[in-house]
Amino acid sequence: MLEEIIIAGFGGQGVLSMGQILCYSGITENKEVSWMPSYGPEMRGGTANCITIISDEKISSPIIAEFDTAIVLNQPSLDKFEHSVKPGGVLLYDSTNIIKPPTRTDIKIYKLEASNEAAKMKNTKILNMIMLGAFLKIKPIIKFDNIIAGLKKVLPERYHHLLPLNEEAVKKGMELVKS
Amino acid sequence: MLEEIIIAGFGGQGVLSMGQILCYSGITENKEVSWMPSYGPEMRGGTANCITIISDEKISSPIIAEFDTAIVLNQPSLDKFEHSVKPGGVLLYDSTNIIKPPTRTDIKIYKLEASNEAAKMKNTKILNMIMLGAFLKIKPIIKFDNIIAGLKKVLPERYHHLLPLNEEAVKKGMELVKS
Amino acid sequence: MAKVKGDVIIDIDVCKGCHLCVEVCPSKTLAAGNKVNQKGYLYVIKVNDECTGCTNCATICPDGAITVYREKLNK
Amino acid sequence: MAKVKGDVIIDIDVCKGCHLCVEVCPSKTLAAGNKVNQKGYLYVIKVNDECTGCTNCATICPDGAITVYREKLNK
Amino acid sequence: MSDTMQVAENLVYKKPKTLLDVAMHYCPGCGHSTTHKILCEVIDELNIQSEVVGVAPVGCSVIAYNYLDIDMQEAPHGRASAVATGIKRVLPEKLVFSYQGDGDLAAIGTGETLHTCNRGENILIIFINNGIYGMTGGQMAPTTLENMKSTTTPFGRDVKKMGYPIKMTELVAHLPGTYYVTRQSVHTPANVRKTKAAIKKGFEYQRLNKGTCFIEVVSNCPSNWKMTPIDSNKWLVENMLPFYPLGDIKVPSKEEN
Amino acid sequence: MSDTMQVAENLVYKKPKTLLDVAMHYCPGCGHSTTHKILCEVIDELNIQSEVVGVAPVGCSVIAYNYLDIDMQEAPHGRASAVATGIKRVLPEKLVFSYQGDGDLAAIGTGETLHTCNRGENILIIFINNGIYGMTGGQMAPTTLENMKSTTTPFGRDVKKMGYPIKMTELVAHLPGTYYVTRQSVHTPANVRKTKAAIKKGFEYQRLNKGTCFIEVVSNCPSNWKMTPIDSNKWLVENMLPFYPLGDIKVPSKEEN
Amino acid sequence: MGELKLMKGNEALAEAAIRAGADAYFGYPITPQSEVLEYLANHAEKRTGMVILQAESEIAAINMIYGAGGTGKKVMTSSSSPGISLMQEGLSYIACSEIPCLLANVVRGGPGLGTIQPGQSDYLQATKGGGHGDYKLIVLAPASIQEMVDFVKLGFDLAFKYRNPVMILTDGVLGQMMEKVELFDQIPRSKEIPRWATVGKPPTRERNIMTSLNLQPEPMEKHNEHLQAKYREIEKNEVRVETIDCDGADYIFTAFGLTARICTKAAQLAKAKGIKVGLIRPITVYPFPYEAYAKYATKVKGFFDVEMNAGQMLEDVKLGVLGKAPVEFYGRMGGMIPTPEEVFKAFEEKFLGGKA
Amino acid sequence: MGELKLMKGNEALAEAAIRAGADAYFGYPITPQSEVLEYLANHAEKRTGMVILQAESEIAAINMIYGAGGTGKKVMTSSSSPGISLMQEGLSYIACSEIPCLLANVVRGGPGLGTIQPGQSDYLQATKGGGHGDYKLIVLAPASIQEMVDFVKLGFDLAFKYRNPVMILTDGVLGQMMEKVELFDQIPRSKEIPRWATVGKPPTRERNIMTSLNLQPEPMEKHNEHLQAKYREIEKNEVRVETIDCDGADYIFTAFGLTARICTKAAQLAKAKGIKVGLIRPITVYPFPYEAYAKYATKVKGFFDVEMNAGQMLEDVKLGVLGKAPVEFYGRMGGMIPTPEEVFKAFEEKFLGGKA
Ligand SMILES: Cc1ncc(C[n+]2csc(CCOP(=O)(O)OP(=O)(O)O)c2C)c(N)n1
Ligand SMILES: Cc1ncc(C[n+]2csc(CCOP(=O)(O)OP(=O)(O)O)c2C)c(N)n1
Ligand code: SF4
Ligand code: SF4
Ligand code: SF4
Ligand code: SF4
Ligand code: SF4
Ligand code: SF4
Ligand SMILES: [Mg+2]
Ligand SMILES: [Mg+2]
Repeated sequence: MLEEIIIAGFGGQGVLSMGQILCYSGITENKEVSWMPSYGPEMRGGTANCITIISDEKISSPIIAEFDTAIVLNQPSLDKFEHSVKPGGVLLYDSTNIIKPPTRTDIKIYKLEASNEAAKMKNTKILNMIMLGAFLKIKPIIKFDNIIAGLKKVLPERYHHLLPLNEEAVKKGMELVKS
Repeated sequence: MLEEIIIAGFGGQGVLSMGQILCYSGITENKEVSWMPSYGPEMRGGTANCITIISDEKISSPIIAEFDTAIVLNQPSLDKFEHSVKPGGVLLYDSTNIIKPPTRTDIKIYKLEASNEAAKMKNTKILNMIMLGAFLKIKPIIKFDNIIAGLKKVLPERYHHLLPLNEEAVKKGMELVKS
Repeated sequence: MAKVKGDVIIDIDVCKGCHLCVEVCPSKTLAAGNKVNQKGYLYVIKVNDECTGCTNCATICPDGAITVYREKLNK
Repeated sequence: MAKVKGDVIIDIDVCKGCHLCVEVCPSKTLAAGNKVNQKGYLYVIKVNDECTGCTNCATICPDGAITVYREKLNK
Repeated sequence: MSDTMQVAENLVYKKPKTLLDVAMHYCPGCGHSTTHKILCEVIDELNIQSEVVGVAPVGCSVIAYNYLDIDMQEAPHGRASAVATGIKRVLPEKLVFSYQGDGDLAAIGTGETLHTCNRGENILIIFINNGIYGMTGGQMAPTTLENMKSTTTPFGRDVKKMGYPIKMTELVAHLPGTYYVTRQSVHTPANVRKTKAAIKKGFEYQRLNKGTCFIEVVSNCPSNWKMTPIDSNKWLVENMLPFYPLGDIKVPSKEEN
Repeated sequence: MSDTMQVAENLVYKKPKTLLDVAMHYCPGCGHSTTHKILCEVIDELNIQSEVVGVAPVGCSVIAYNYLDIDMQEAPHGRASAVATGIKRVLPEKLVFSYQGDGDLAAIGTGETLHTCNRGENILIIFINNGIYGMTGGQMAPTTLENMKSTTTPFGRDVKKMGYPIKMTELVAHLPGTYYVTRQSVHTPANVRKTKAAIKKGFEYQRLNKGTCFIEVVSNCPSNWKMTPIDSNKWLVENMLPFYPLGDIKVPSKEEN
Repeated sequence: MGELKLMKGNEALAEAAIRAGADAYFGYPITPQSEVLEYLANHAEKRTGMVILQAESEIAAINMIYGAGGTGKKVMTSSSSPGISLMQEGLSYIACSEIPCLLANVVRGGPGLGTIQPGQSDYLQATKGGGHGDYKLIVLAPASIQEMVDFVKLGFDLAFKYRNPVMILTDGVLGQMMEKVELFDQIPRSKEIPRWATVGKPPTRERNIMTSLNLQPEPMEKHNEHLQAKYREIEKNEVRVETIDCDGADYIFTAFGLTARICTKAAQLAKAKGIKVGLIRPITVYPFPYEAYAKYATKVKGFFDVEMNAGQMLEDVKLGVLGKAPVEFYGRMGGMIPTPEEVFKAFEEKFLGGKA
Repeated sequence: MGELKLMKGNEALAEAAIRAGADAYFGYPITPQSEVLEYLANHAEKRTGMVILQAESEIAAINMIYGAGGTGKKVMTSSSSPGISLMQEGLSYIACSEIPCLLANVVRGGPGLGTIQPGQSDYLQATKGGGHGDYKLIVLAPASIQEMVDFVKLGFDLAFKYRNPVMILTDGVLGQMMEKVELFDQIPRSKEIPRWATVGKPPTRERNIMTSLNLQPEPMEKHNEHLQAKYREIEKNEVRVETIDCDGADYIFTAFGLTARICTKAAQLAKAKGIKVGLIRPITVYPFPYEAYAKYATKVKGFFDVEMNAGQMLEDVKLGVLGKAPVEFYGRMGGMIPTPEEVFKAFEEKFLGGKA
């Protein structure tokens, strides 16, 4: 198994931690993982992304230009990464604020009203967990339980009371993907 | 004509200016010249020397290890440079404070009681001019008048009243060499 | 004493939603809106017509998002 | 009052002839000599026996060239 | 109502023209933005755009030159006052300022700051003291308060180990080369106006070749203090100002003026 | 007479044993030598040879370690107090001092000096102020007096162009990290004794972890001032001391002691 | 097996320093490596008593290293390009005085203030002499977070073995990315005092002096000869290089650090098209593995050097190949990272006339 | 013909700066080059109004250069090895911001504090990148006091032609020795303001900005590409080399700066014994005259490289020769100067089995 993922959105939408959760979970399953954030003067807003690779074998390059999956949370990221998905790959995006939807026909496109769902669940911060759940439904590369373990690692202790909500969000994401 | 000279003594004995005077005078005669001082933390005593080269042709290396002439004003310098004189070359030294005189037989050795002469002339500072005179007697590579012109350049203005004394010292040096 | 009349224009694209202006307005003319602008900031809106044109808001606004007008008194 | 008796030894090889000691000796025991040492310095010499062992000279001597003795008073 | 009001003759405040029409990258509510704005207002009011050369530091204000419509130079971290000295020495008739953060001016740049002030270089130094390294993500600055947390003092600044918060402004005031030394802030409209007045004086004194003018602006860093802008200003009042009290520290004596 | 006098029990002054038996390269009458000597006397008297680590600067005292029989390190020009900080931090129980010239400490090393003092590093800084760059042949130092000539101020130091003589000692006294700050000299036996006492205090306070002790020694440079040693001391009294007055600048408060 | 963790490169480096029993870290914040100091400030002192000090500048930091290193302690600093430039005088002193110490350069795109994105453009500075005089750092170029950890230990070992500063030459990606690492167990801080250390002179030995000065050139030359002999020794013993699939290869890719991993993937793309490609990855960039290149120079059709700079290692590669095979170069600069795909494409263009 | 004078190298350099119409000098004293500042302090201001400022450190000096150079003025600094190391960060910024300026490194024996005697051991620092990032200085290596003078003028010309810092890489001997020089006539200080200079923005143009930063790597890479293109241009146009008696030579001596003159004399010694010896003297050490070596590589029995260092130019010589002829090296270090006699002897040993 080799899954090369790009996760992108606004800074603050939690895209970096999505990748980290995948990596932590991957380790639990004895997989090789690599997580490479875009870094920069993000302090002051802007977009963020991370390349996340989960693999059964040793990972050569943590830097790649084409992805099996792109998980995209805003318009600029969609514009930037739609064309980086390998033919046959997956593009999963939160459609809430998208005005120019993707146009490719050679990839599988999943569109989620994730922000709206998050709003419904009364916490916009869990948008990323909904997306993650959706991704895992589409590509069940990691077991649900391990994802929750990874979540626990990434979420700072002081937010651990939010674990149940996050877990629910992952499940919601899974539900939202029509299988 | 190519004359390669080393002039050495204690700091303060005026060895550096002897070389400079030769160079200034040389320029007046349209010769090529090169003057290379030993430099270092001389501020605080120690020995000083300069390699002075006067030539009709362009001077290649300002750094040389063997000399046509060595003009030496103290024992450490004698010890150091006696063996740097080319066979057949000239070693001219102030014998006043020398306890181990030179021993080479393949060079021409001139020994001068220059310090004593300077003392007689009531100014120990002109020791170097006496030595210079002696050198010019042995190797008349530069005209006397031009040497005096060179002297004028090297001596700071505020000492120009001492020019006659210095001139006399050069003459004294010339006399001292038995021809 | 008749109140001086003023007015402000908020450049909502420039506003970063820091809400410092809200704090300093003596007439409570400004308030956090509930819409975000292109950059995702909750920009500020005018909520009453009490503005006196005191320029407090514009002075404190870090990003120069506010323009202030004040009616000349002796008109 | 009887004067305290002292004495100094000058290490003439170490002396640099700065003559600071000469200046500070209350009993004028020290003076510039007229001979130079190995390093060419005009070293200092003792010129009388009035030394009281006050250590002024040794204290000021930058190079530690002076050793001072003083007779114990209650001997 | 608005329609009749919003005419040129009623205009009482508008963004200065020297401030370029681009969004500044500063975080919401950051004092850097405010200070940029009033600096531009002064340049507008004194009409000195063509005479000013500015020096930007390495810190959050590293790309100040993207916002100010004047000739500017960058400086390596800490060296803004040396760069400004170089400019001023060859262009003595121009008005030169450096704009520096507290890490820049009071840590790595301490030597340059002190010697520039000591030479009495005829420049204006604007010193933004937010008690933190903003640009690099909230490490301890020389000005970080005692017990204040930062990413490199996670348990609070222990002054015995990490040094005391430095009052650079008081220090340079001791140097004969400085002419006008003051500490201001931009956390209220009144303070903004005072700071602006100080900057204006700074340029005016420079024109008279009076020596170094040094203006500290006690400022906030909502992002690295991890507060809202409004809270950061409250915190500034409660914590920064008691230690860094506002006001003039060295003013020209009467005769001189 | 001498024969009976010169016995051990009558010995009242002799070169300290920590001062090695080699000729120092300093010029005749140079205050560096005197200060080395009394530093060694203090080390002898406190019996701390095995506890002391010294740091030599770049300046005339660059090879101080050739004369002092203690463990020592060199520092790049200006960085002695940073080097000393490094040593002290990993050997907190040892006694660490830096020995620095005015060029070293107050020009290129300004930043290190100030921040070391500000951190209150538990070290002793001995600062030889001779108003000149001795080692390199008499260039202007930050401490060179107004109108004083040097090879780089051939027409005298013009303070408007070249800056003012800096009183580094007063400056560091303003920093909370310094504990004991004093200005002394070695131009008379009485002053030599006072300076020695100050150095002794410096080490004693260090043992008590009191913070930075900073001792300026106003000194001479006969060679570069182009005077005899005796004249240089006169010149020092007439010119240096009025500007750099001797005495304690910061002393431990009563309660603390 | 040691503890397995998912860590950022910078944090892994810091964690490794604690575990290696480092005695002190002195440093100044700079992106993209401030996490080293931050992590240490959080964890080090309470775990091992390690001294952590945020210096007022990189110059102060390197000179604190000079002082602390002179006492025989295990000391370390880290910075990124501009900060490392400021350390060059100090490094020259440290190398000359033979102080063991470890430093990490988490390189960013240069020159000048540049970008905070990754770069490899400090290769020449690190390997040829950023400071003045004839001296050498031992330079290790990790390509994974695992090596970021392992080279801390190796670096300290080499530093003390040769009494020489050792540099870990890494980059912003390796500093910021996360990978799985196996951490070695805590090594206790050493209580041993090397005989040369300045710790206070007991009556039982001569005083110790740390210096790089000699007023006389003759002893200074002698000392230089001693240093050069040491460097020859290091060149003999410490060359480390990884070669993959070079035997029988038609082309050899070469790169150090992160770029080598990108090349590994690019080589896979090549192999997928039936092209026989090997890889030489210098692990020590000083001492440089010239022989690895010489060995294959007559056997391959060409070398393809990929770097995140304008071609800095290229000169060393050419000195290894010595004209016996074509050497082509592909580089990205100023913080740009090449992708495996573009590396492969560039290779095709340079060697295969546009396509494989 | 210009004025003939007997001058010390350092003073000649300073005099040339005044005559070249330099606008400002910022520097900090260090042996063996303090005479530059001293001479200027004495003569410059009253003659041309040139600004002379003793900075508080080399770091301040190079940054004053950064500032003053950004205004389009002719600015200059000088120092010696440790001081130049301190300037590396600033130089990287200056090169990246394309500020024209001139600096002289009067090299002394390193590393560390070293000696104050002459050295050539900053060659790699000067030519390969002492600072971080991909940048280049143009580096001129004078071999006589005449060239110390001429290269000031040339240096300023090149600096402005390419908007690039230029370094005069010389040494303590050339700084301290006296020779006859012909001085060029006073060039008036320029009143021209380059279009890029930061002098206050008039309404008639866009604002000028001097910077080396780009928060985004893409434009930073573009800027790097621009710089690299400029360097290729410089490499095409500005290579300067002196070749003496190389045609028909059996051996070629090679050296830069002072050492080249020592080699000239050594070559005379060789010729006196009937050995045909030529000399290649790189005048620009960056850009390096690789082709001069390539041209003779297949024609001679060997190259003999002599330097006052451990073999720093040697790598460039080898890159020029590319294995086509043996290259041998003789070096002195730490402030020692080779004599012509010993150079010849070393040559005999390396190439002629001990004697000619
Ligand atoms: C030589 C060097 N060291 C460190 C840095 C990293 N750096 C950039 S800005 C900065 C500190 C910024 O803090 P401050 O000066 O207070 O400015 P602020 O961002 O708070 O306005 C540091 C350490 C650098 N760019 N160059
Ligand atoms: C980086 C660097 N810059 C400059 C020098 C040259 N230098 C050596 S000592 C010195 C100044 C010495 O003056 P000071 O510190 O006052 O000591 P003094 O000799 O007067 O005791 C200078 C500039 C150097 N060695 N290194
Ligand atoms: S101008 Fe004054 S009254 Fe009007 S909105 Fe602003 S702060 Fe309020
Ligand atoms: S102060 Fe300015 S930026 Fe802040 S909320 Fe008000 S208008 Fe917006
Ligand atoms: S001890 Fe006192 S009295 Fe004796 S010689 Fe010295 S200074 Fe004079
Ligand atoms: S003070 Fe010391 S060195 Fe000076 S003259 Fe007296 S004995 Fe000699
Ligand atoms: S990080 Fe702090 S100082 Fe920087 S822009 Fe944001 S709030 Fe302002
Ligand atoms: S040069 Fe001056 S400071 Fe240095 S040893 Fe001589 S007198 Fe002392
Ligand atoms: Mg700050
Ligand atoms: Mg001094």
